[in-house]
Amino acid sequence: MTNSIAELENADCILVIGSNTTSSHPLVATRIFRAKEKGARLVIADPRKIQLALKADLHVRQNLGTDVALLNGIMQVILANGWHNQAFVDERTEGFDAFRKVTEDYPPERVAEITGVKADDIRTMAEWYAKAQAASIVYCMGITQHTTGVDNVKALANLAMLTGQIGREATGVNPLRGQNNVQGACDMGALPNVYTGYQAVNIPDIQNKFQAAWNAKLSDKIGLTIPGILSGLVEGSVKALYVVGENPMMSDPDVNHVEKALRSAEFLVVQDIFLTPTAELAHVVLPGASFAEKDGTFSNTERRVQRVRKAIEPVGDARADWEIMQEVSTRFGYPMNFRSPAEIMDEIARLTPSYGGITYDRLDGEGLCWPCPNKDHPGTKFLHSGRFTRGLGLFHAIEYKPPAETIDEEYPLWLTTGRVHVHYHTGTMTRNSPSLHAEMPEGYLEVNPEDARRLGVRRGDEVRVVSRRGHIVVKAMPTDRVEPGVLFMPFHFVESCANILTNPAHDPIAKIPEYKVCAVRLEKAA
Amino acid sequence: MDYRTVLTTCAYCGCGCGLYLEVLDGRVVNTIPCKTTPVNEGKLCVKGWNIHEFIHSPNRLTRPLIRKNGALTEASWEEALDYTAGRLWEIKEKHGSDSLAFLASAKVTNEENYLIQKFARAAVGTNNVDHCARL
Amino acid sequence: MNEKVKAKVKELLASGRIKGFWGLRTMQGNIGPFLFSSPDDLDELVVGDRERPGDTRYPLNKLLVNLARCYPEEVFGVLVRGCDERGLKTLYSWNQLNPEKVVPVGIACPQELAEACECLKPFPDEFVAGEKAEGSEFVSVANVESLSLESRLEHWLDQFAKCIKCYGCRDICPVCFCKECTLEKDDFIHTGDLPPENPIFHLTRAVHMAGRCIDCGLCNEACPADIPLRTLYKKVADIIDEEFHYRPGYGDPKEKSPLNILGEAPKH
Amino acid sequence: MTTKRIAVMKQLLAFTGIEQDRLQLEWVSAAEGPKFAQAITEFTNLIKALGPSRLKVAA
Repeated sequence: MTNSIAELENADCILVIGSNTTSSHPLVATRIFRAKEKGARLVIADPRKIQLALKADLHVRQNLGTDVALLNGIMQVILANGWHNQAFVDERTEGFDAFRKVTEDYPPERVAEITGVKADDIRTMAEWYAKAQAASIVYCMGITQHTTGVDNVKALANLAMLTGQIGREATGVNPLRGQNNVQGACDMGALPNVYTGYQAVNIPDIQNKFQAAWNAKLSDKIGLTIPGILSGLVEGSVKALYVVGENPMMSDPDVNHVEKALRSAEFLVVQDIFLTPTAELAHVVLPGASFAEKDGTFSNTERRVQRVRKAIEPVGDARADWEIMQEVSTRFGYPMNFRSPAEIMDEIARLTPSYGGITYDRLDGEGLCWPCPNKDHPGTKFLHSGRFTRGLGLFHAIEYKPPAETIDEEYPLWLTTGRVHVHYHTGTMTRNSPSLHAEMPEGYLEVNPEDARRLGVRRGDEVRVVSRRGHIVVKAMPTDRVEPGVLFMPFHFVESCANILTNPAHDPIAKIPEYKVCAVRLEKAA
Repeated sequence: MDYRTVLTTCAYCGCGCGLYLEVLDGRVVNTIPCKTTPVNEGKLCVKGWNIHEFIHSPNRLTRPLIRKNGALTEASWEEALDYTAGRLWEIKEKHGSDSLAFLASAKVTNEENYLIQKFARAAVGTNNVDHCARL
Repeated sequence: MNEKVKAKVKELLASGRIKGFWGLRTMQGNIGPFLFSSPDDLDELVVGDRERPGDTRYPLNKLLVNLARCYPEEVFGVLVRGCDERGLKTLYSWNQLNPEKVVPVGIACPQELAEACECLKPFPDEFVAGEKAEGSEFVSVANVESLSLESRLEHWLDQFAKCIKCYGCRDICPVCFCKECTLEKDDFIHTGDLPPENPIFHLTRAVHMAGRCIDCGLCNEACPADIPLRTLYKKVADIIDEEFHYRPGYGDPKEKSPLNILGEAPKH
Repeated sequence: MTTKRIAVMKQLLAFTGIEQDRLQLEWVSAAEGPKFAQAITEFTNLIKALGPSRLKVAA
């Protein structure tokens, strides 16, 4: 997030796009409710009638995968009416002319045809957002999990820059990170192209710094992302895979392909707290410790580094993951001898400018939001005040592109996927939690009552959902939360695994798969 | 009787809510939202309120497993660690550093992610490190 | 205020009268519940006034009940405000706690907090610190009653629509001790829906608060959607008082809730 | 006990904006067919007079 969670309640216009906030980030929804209570205008752009839509001043239901068109349409209206912030554009940004040229091709009437959103609603969204004192954009995987994920995010950045709704309190472009420490994993360099703090592996000065610190020869060749690793396994160029606390057998698109890849591995190590479907395929399974059994830190979606504290000893013979990693490394011939996670954080701080001032003794109380470059720095509540990371903010001229897979005669329905309030990701933790399991013991498929009637399907009937990748059987739930022609299902349930159906086509830059759109057909199960 | 309250950070979504785990005689028995942590100010969602429940699940992995004759079989840490390090070393020697790949995790701590990528980069010599940021 | 409580607790612990004391403690820069078992730990004991009086209260009674179930022979001390004492008395009357095993250490809330809480009795019968403040009327209830029937429905439906079904109102509640909970029963309230069936979920909980709610307001503070639950339950308490002349926690703990015993018929 | 609960419930309904007449309690034995019929008829007439619930309209 460019801004902090608490600031949201002071916004006077909030645009929530592609985030089912009350289910996936409930404590962010708290701030949105408060903003609304204080009189903010709440605009929801989501194909589904999510809970927040009940409180919205305006809810638009764009067709799946048409976000760029919708956002371009909003910006066209803003430009046509002169509601943009010319001073901000002049002082803080570049690339405006090319962006403007492309955006002019998206008048509301044309956008209405692409997106299914009424032209008047597009005008209203434009006016409310642009004219607000402090407008905030909140988005999540509904924006990013598309073949145009990067384009979608850039379009949101364009909108914020065009109106100067960034770099101030209660404004900004605020992605909600899905997992407790996905921000931290990125910050820590668990990415193929960067070390900690987004320091590129192929910049010689940085490579040298890490070589000296780690006393090792480092590669400057950018590594493989998950899709690259999986195809490398199938092709045979990748022989061994070490997986820590992930479950690609459920979380990745086209699970049948993932299974083939993992079965191709000459050596598969899985370190986890449960025997996940991924672990079942491993050659070695190492029992890690849960968050309650070790010390450490997590970095939340607002870049806040907070302490995790050991409450109990690891269950059975399980061990803390940092201890396991050290043992493996030492036996591999590269000794690691940290005595505690606090010592590891000290090394991180030495090598990572944005974490430079972070030590465990400073993390009591509220934690610290990075960037926190030195021991006296109080941390950073919102980014881009006065200056963007790259200097001037860069406008991108972005054309709308349809999703990779569209409906046809054989697969006439759209399917989108997401989370529910009581479950989390692949269900490894929540489905082992009796209270949560009881609240929702099995998966379901949301189908519009009109479509359900046509198929003769009633609540609780089993239906078969078929895509080009495979098929699953799941119980139907007729509801107007989805529009006719659109289906939704949560992806937490292994027995009705949504990712058997989803399309692995991914964004060319971010490599993020298009979980949010694929084409399917629906049949009544025997 | 050994009772403690331990302040920690929720391990579900990216909000990062502060909560107290109630520990009684070595077991985590309950969760209480922390009133003074900045994100949640004494509130939690249904997942947070029940986060203690999976910790002592009977389905937890409690011993290392090694595949022997096709089946995952319990093994000692010594055996499992030596075997893991040994096989990774063999594959690196035979096929080169880039024949190994690592999936770090959005579920484990910063310090653990740091060690995973450090191991991949410094010990193995590959940048084939990723995690499910996109999922 | 802290010092007087510390002195009292120190005496109780030193004398061996109690096994431990349920209070609040500053730990790692935050304030949380803590079971004090040694007089040496008391330096960081606080009563829960961080920035404003009473802004960091926790359901200490509830923690006490859970621990007492595992260690029924032990005697524990507990920090109580007026509401907490009502909680203890209610728990005694429902046989959830044995009064002989509990030593309350009372504090009186200041006027500011009494008014913010609209608390009828912002002090326990006995207290070691603070001064008796005036009780305060239920203004929030009167505000809702001043609305037309139509506006009331609109108001509550609008509030309940924000519910994210965290069950926090129940989980934090010192007098919610049932082993099975109607709120979780699919036959009554369809599970898995968000928001939960409106207004059934919240009306069901309100009915179950009748004769039990001691008006501590912790539910309100725990609600991620800022639903004014306390106002709803205050009204329920008023109804019970009017019909049966009973307010949970105000009288003798031997007196049972009218919804716990057959007793006399309601007035209306 | 039911009498008590109904008394509480009626007032709670009023507080939350629902006409309390929509909730009625009658004691009818299995042997009192005509009384049952009469009670139901009266209740139905009462509900009809109140019109559709705004709860239904809101949903």
